[in-house]
Amino acid sequence: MKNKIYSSFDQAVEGLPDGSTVMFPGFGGGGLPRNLIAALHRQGAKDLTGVSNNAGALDDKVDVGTLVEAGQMKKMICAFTAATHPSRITPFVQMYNNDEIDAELVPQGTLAERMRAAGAGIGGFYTPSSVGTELAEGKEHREINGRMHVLEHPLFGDYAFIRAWKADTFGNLQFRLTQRNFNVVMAMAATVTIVEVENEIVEAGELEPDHIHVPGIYVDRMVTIPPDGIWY
Amino acid sequence: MKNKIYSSFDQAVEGLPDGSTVMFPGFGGGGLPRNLIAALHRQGAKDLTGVSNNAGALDDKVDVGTLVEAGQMKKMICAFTAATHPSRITPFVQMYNNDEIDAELVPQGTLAERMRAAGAGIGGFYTPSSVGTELAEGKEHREINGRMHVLEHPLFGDYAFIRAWKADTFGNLQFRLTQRNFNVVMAMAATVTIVEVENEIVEAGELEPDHIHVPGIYVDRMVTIPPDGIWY
Amino acid sequence: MAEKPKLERQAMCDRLAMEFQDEWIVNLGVGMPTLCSNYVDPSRDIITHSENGVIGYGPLAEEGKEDGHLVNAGGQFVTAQPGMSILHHADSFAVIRGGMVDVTVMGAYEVAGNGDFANWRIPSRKGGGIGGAMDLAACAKRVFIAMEHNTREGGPKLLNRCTLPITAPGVVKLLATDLGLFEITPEGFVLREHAPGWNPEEIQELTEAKLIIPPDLKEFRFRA
Amino acid sequence: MAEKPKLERQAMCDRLAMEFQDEWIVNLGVGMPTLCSNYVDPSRDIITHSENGVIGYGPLAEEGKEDGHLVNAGGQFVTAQPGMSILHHADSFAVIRGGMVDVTVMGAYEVAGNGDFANWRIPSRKGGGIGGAMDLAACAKRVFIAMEHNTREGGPKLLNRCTLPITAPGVVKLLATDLGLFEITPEGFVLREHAPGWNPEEIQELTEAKLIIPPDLKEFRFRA
Repeated sequence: MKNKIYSSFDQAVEGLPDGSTVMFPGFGGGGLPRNLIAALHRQGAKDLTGVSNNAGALDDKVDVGTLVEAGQMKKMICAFTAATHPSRITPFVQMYNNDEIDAELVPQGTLAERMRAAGAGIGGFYTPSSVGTELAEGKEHREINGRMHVLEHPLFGDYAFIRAWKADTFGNLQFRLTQRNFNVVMAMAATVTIVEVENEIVEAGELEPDHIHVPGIYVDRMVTIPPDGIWY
Repeated sequence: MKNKIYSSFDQAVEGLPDGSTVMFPGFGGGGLPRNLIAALHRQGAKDLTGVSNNAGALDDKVDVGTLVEAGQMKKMICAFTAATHPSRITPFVQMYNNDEIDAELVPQGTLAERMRAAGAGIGGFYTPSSVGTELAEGKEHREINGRMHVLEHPLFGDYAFIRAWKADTFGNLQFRLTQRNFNVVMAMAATVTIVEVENEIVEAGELEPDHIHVPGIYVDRMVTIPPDGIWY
Repeated sequence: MAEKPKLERQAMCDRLAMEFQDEWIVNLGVGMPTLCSNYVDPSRDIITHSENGVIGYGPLAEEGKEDGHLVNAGGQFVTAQPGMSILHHADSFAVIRGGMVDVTVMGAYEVAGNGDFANWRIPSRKGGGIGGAMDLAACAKRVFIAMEHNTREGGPKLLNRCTLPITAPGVVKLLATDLGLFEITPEGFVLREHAPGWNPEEIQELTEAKLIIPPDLKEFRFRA
Repeated sequence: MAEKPKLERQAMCDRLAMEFQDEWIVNLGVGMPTLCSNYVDPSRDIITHSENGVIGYGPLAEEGKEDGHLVNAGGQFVTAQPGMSILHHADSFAVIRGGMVDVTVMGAYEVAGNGDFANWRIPSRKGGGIGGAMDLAACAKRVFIAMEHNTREGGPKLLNRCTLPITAPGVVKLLATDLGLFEITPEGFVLREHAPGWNPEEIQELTEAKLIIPPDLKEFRFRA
């Protein structure tokens, strides 16, 4: 079996080229690959396109916002691009207001489904979400069974950074509760999937085949979070 | 909590109207709801449209072929409509050759994805499967990223008959190994989902939230298979 | 008149929650609507759904008892409840787009008499925050809104037509503000219940859209 | 000539299996191709995929040790193997359409020099049996075919153009018949290896399409 276990986060993100599209899961802090993000911050790749629910800086720990603030991101594709509150001006919002970073705003369900489509080899799909709004402007419309839909396209990543609960040596992953969020579709949509794991990686065969959320065929590199890693 | 537990298969299929579209999972015998099919045979609904990987009669036990042979089916939507071997003339093949039953032949992956689309509120999707073949004739084509795709439509069911390994009183379901097959997407695609369960139905809370394959919101009626039920 | 007491946010959310029916799958948006979860009639059998992939979660976690792996769509720590199940994000929005959600309760900047509403973008600010609101608004069976009746500056928020970019067209069915409960019908806003001490004329004065005042207008119902 | 021994089915499948590379995800079609699983070089690290939703299953189950819940796409009982995982049918075809399958091995009625092949429908019979073949043929990285060189009546099956309705256009890369191993190139069929005792002219005689005979033509390789 191919060895997918890397000894450090730095090693796991080595060689990630400038200009890559990187997918970052996480929702409310759970399932957010903070250690890999910190490693990418140290690694210094630039001109990245980030795919994420939001542009980060939601707490005082490392998140996508760290990469934004460091100027490593050229564009964010996410479901939140404005300050959630006028007083809450993140580095992203500041840079976005100054046209120093690009952004594409996508409804959250469409964002998730576009990644699922990329992973599932679907060339495009019709959704009723966003019809009649500013975000549907310029998109191809089609009435299906009396209801208007817009055409949406698959969203591929070069890399997905994943945060899992358990993993085995083959790369099979399990998530715990709402930690799962975007992790599954991002692992499917990206060419290279790198995982930080909250528990020791077990031998193949120790996880129940029925309870695996991401099959190991989607996983390329894994690192167990060490005691001095970033936990939550 | 609404009581979804029915005391018999006959009670569970009571009132299923003539002309309904009924989805039948199962692949290689696993996940095939034989008890519910037997009950529908006794119930006698007619002019049904069946959605299934094949048209049944694959062994000497009750399966979709039983309903076909009894004349309850007006149409089958499936991935196999011919005899797998010239010597293997099932009742379906005979009736189909005599134009006594309709059929729509769908590639297996497209069949599964069409049901997922129905459940997921997707109005249609583009797939490269079947492009350049007889089955793509008359379908809308579109080149996406240099590759030709065909447009496929969601496939809804009025009823799904499901065979599960475990269930709780809320209707959460678990499947064992390849028993899972079409069960999940059929439960999503159908208006009314009826389940036969291989184990005693446990209290809500006894199944791990992370290990549920079909959330109870998709499930309407359940029956535990009794000792004298049809097991495999 | 500015001194006259208006309805508390909790009362507004309680009132919307009273409309929830047995077996309803309910999605509560970030902010005020999550207050609805503080009052759900215990005789009602409500199923919670949060777009980050959890069905059937329980009340907010007590301080010190939070589980870092269990949050709602607002990022608040919630509790597990028997029968809870987890989906990944795409499957969670499959539930939403598939029409399984009976009601979504959201906040808004503006609501119009044609059922349009706006809650994601202020033109003076660049970008916006959509989250799952567009998917929910387009696909839930019912959209309920909880919001203040007027802007901080006293401007109207119940409008003839939205001035801000809308979240979805023609979907709002019921609206609770700090001045009353409003149904949106093909004819426009109907004032169903008025805040105590407020008469329809006073409410109309603070409203751009023409309110329909039905003969059976009632006083606002509070939690029992 | 009809008496001259041809290759056994197992040898044909062994030969195709020799081409499998480390880490390849391999999908073996119903019928002859499943014989490939009888010979996989143990030094090779192959990952099996079956379209009914199982990744990383092991060899066929011994009689009496079958697990009724674990079958491959041919409905045969297979065994669990460490690292195995299960997907539902739509997610299993997501693996296929997503381009994760490195090779699919199928049977066929006809293969053409342009890479087309036909394996699902005979016009004299109504309907057909597609199963997952169209999805696999369109989306796997490579399509290998194992089939007899000629029909029972002695007719050709390696054709200039398929006469039967095709399964996918232009996808076949490698073909093993009972007379040899054929690569399909932009120029057409290249005879790479001939069955022992058969020379290229004899094989050409039983073939409709013009075969390209390369200078490095070899004898068919058997399992070590």
